[in-house]
Amino acid sequence: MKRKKIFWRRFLRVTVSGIIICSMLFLLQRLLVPKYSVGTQDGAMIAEYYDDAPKHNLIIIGDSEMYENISPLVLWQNYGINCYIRGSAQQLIWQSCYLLEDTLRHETPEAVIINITSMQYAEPQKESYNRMTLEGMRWSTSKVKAIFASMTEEESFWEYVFPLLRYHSRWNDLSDDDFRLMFSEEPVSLNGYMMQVGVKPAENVPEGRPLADYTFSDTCYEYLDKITALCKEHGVELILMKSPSVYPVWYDEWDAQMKEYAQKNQIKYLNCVNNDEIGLNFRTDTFDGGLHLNVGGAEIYSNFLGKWLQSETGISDLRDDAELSKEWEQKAADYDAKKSEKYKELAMDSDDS
Amino acid sequence: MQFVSYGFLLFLTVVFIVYYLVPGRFQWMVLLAASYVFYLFAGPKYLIYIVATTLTTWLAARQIDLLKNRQDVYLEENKKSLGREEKKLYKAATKKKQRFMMLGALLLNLGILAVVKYTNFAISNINAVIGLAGGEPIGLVSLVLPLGISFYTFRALSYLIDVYRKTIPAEKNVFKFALFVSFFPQLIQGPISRFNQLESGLFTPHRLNWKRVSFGLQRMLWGYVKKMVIADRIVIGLTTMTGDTATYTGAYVLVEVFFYAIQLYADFSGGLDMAIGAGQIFGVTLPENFERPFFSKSIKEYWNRWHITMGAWFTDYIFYPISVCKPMLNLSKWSRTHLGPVLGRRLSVYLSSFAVWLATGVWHGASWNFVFWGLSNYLVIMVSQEFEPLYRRFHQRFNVDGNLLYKVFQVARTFLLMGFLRMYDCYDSVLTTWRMVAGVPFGGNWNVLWDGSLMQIGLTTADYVILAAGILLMFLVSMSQRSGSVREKIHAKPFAVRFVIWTTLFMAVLLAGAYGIGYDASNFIYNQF
Amino acid sequence: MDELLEFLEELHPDVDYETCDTLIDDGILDSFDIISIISEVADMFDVTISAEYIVPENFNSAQALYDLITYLEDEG
Amino acid sequence: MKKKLVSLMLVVMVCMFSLVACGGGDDKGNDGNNGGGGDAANTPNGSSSGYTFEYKGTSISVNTAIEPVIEKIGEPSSKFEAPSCAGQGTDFIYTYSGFEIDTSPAENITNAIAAIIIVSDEVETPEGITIGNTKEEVEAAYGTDYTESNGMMTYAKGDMKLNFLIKNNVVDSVQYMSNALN
Repeated sequence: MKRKKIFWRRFLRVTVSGIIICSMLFLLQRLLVPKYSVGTQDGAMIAEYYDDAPKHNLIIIGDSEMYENISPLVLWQNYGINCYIRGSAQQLIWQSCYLLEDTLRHETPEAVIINITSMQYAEPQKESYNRMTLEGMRWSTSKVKAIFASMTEEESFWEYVFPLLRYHSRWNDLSDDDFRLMFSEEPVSLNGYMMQVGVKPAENVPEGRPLADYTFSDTCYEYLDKITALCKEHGVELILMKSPSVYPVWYDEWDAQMKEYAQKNQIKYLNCVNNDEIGLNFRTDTFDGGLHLNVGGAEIYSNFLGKWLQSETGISDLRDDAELSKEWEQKAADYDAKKSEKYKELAMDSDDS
Repeated sequence: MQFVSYGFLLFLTVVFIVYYLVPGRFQWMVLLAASYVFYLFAGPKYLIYIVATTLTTWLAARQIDLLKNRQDVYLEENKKSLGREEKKLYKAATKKKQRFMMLGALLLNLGILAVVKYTNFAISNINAVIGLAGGEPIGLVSLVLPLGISFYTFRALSYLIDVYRKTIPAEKNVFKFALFVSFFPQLIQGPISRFNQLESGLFTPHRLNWKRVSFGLQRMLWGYVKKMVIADRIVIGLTTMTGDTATYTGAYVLVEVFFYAIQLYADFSGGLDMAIGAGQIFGVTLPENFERPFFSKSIKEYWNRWHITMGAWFTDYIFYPISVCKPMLNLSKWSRTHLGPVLGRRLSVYLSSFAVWLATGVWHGASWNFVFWGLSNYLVIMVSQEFEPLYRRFHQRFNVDGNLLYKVFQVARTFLLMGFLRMYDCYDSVLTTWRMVAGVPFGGNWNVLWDGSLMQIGLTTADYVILAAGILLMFLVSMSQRSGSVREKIHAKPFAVRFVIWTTLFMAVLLAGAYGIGYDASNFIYNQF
Repeated sequence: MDELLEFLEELHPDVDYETCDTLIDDGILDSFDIISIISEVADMFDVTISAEYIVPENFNSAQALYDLITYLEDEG
Repeated sequence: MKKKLVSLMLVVMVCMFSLVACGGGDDKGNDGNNGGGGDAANTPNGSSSGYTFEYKGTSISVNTAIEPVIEKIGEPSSKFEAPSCAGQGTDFIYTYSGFEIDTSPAENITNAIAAIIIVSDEVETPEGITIGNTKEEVEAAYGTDYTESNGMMTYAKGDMKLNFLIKNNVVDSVQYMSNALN
């Protein structure tokens, strides 16, 4: 009898203290992880994707050359393409590959655009970029594989499983936002598009330095093969794309390799570097001197892209879908509001200076 | 595998589960397998060294034991027929063979240690001489230093010598002996335990005892607090200062003395807490290595309380044998008649202490810094030994014995003196150390202690607050320890209190620990020895 | 035995060697003292206490030490 | 008070004694010095010095801050700014006549020189090599201890590399590259 009592008392103690410790850890973790929506927004979009209904007929995967250069609203309004950009800063090709795998778990779009700028990187670049891409992903085998493919030497898998271990010393620079956004973050993008409104003309663009070897690494090709296979398997039209920019240099040798790859695998390759058909003016349409487009540039480019998609892939026009149309009406309003707000901020900033 | 790693925690959990699942008589095999897995993480190529040491010492000890048995049998059988002299002769012959065995294994293993640890030191010294003569220097060789070689070699040798001295019988099972040499909690940084201390813990079956396991975990947690919250944090400031000897002179060196004392103690004793705690989880009691060393009133006392198992090793296996060997006794006799009773009596002690400190210095590292460090310790101990009567008279005259203030003074004196000696460890050469230490009073920069300069060495206000709290906690724990086990005292408290204490410590490690990206998680300082 | 006690008292005048049996355990005798004792014993009794006999049990009390000396005398 | 003073003096005496004794060991100072050499063996010395470029009498090396260099050699003819994504620092490209300097953010240096690229024969390396020299001339100036792949001759030294891209047997590009920042 007494033994039983002691047992239950112990059991209760262990359970209760276990619950207390676990909930403390959970709360601490929610508090200490960085809130991308108010900080480095470039890390917020990967997670935001899951909040949008999985009815996209176009998925765009890539780095800032995607999420800052393409306006999904233009694609919808002018071409009826319901697209989402799964973009993150410095996204590497294996990350694109696993993001594609992850996306295909949720939906099967008609077409997928992959940015192939990342073909030049055979090694993980930086922990912070890895975090921005990987943390937003929902847990799945794709995420696990993506983590193992991406980790730099200093990183540990456990610190992805328990981000608290990674951000444990952030108590030193907590802000009100960390408390406010503990359980829900604010959306920052419009279908994965991050709007930029500044203007900084491209000037003095340097020529790229000559390289000894222009061949992309085998690792990158392996993942590109995987992407190709995934799309074939799911019956998705794959488009490799190089976004318009004047820097970093997209070497002709690189272009040739991609052309050859596309031809061999019978997929489409769209190189928009120095493409006069688009109608971009790099004195007015870029916010950072030619690396990325501002909203004006993005709208011009999106118009070109929509037209190209319609004629080259015959992607369907979904504007007949009442539900989608209604959603996009709301999104259009948000987009315009954001645009005017951003222009106002810009005007204030330039007044200050 | 470092104690401070996710891998180790996972490893420990797995070993723990397996250990208590298998039948008792297989438990030691689990530990042996685990220890070798642990060692494999450091690299398979290291394995050959520890296996070689294990096999040679085991074989030699076994032979010594067999020789003794044969002698016993022979003497028993021929009890009546042999005369006293004959017996003596037979014994001497056996002893000679045993000595041969012992010395053979001893020199072989010390040789391995010397080659892997000191080859480059020797080459660079030879090169210096060659350089003076204008010759072409010899290239350094890249030998890998096997993990914990200094520690396991010493453990194995203590066993060998103990068997030779008949203090302990030889272990028949080579695998059991292998476990003693490689037992993973003490592999990297000690303690340098003795076979008879571990025997019962390692080889008797253990049933799961929650109190023991939780005490072990608590001890480990405390070790993590010391290592991660205190040592790994303070080291950031320390390396900034010691890395730039041009800027950080004068008063800064005093700060370095203090920082390094804290860092080394927190790092080393923290690591030992983890080792001893991990041992306790498996029911193995490892010997203590520290006994509040910073409370010592003299250097001699300090060395009885700091790195205790190493000090005991040197005393038992170097100091005593040298002091009581025949030539030394003769020398002592001679000196007493020729040099007077005072010096005469001390001569042998001085000589053997010199050997001990030279060895201690060299053991700590292959560099002149450590040689000078060891000899400086020797010097200070001998000087204070000489002054002992003077001190005693002084104490009696002024009646300061038992005076609390005087005790504090003694403790502070020892702390500072040891702190300055330790600086050999922080600079890249002996001369730099002398220059830096001698420059303390002449820096003329005492203001850096309070004008905010200490905020520029990589530590923030938050770091200092954490450090202050951590050091205070360490101090309070030490104070409380003087009247018995702190864990027992906490254990006697109500559950809620215990829960708060241990959870707080856990959270302290988790949140205030200097680990992960952004912190240059320094290896345990004692790994390399 | 008396000779031995005399010497020990010279070493630490404040210790009662008749009763104390924790000379090592309580840290009354340190390694330097032990060496002094051994070299003195070597003179007095013509007995060499080699390193293997330097264990706490043999030095914890004057009696134990004396027993050791007698044992070694017989052996030798 | 007096007690303390006396004991203080005692301590000073002990310290002095040990110092004097150490000083006594100063005769062996040479040993100590050589010992320093022994230490240097543990932490290889002189690792940081790689090849340096020289312009207007100022030597420029990779892995160092750009600002003091500009102070000495003057503003570039043009400067290009390439911010990394997501506010992870900015790369700069400074163009001078004949060469360009690329910078990247490094651990302790905001703008560390990541590369120095010679693009025309207006300037040459301190060893006298520039665009248009032959491979043999490079070998004569830098020795034959280099690796070659795809026409790029690489001389590794310290924590940098000096690359000569050879096209049609003449130097097409000279690149001082930091190992850490590229």
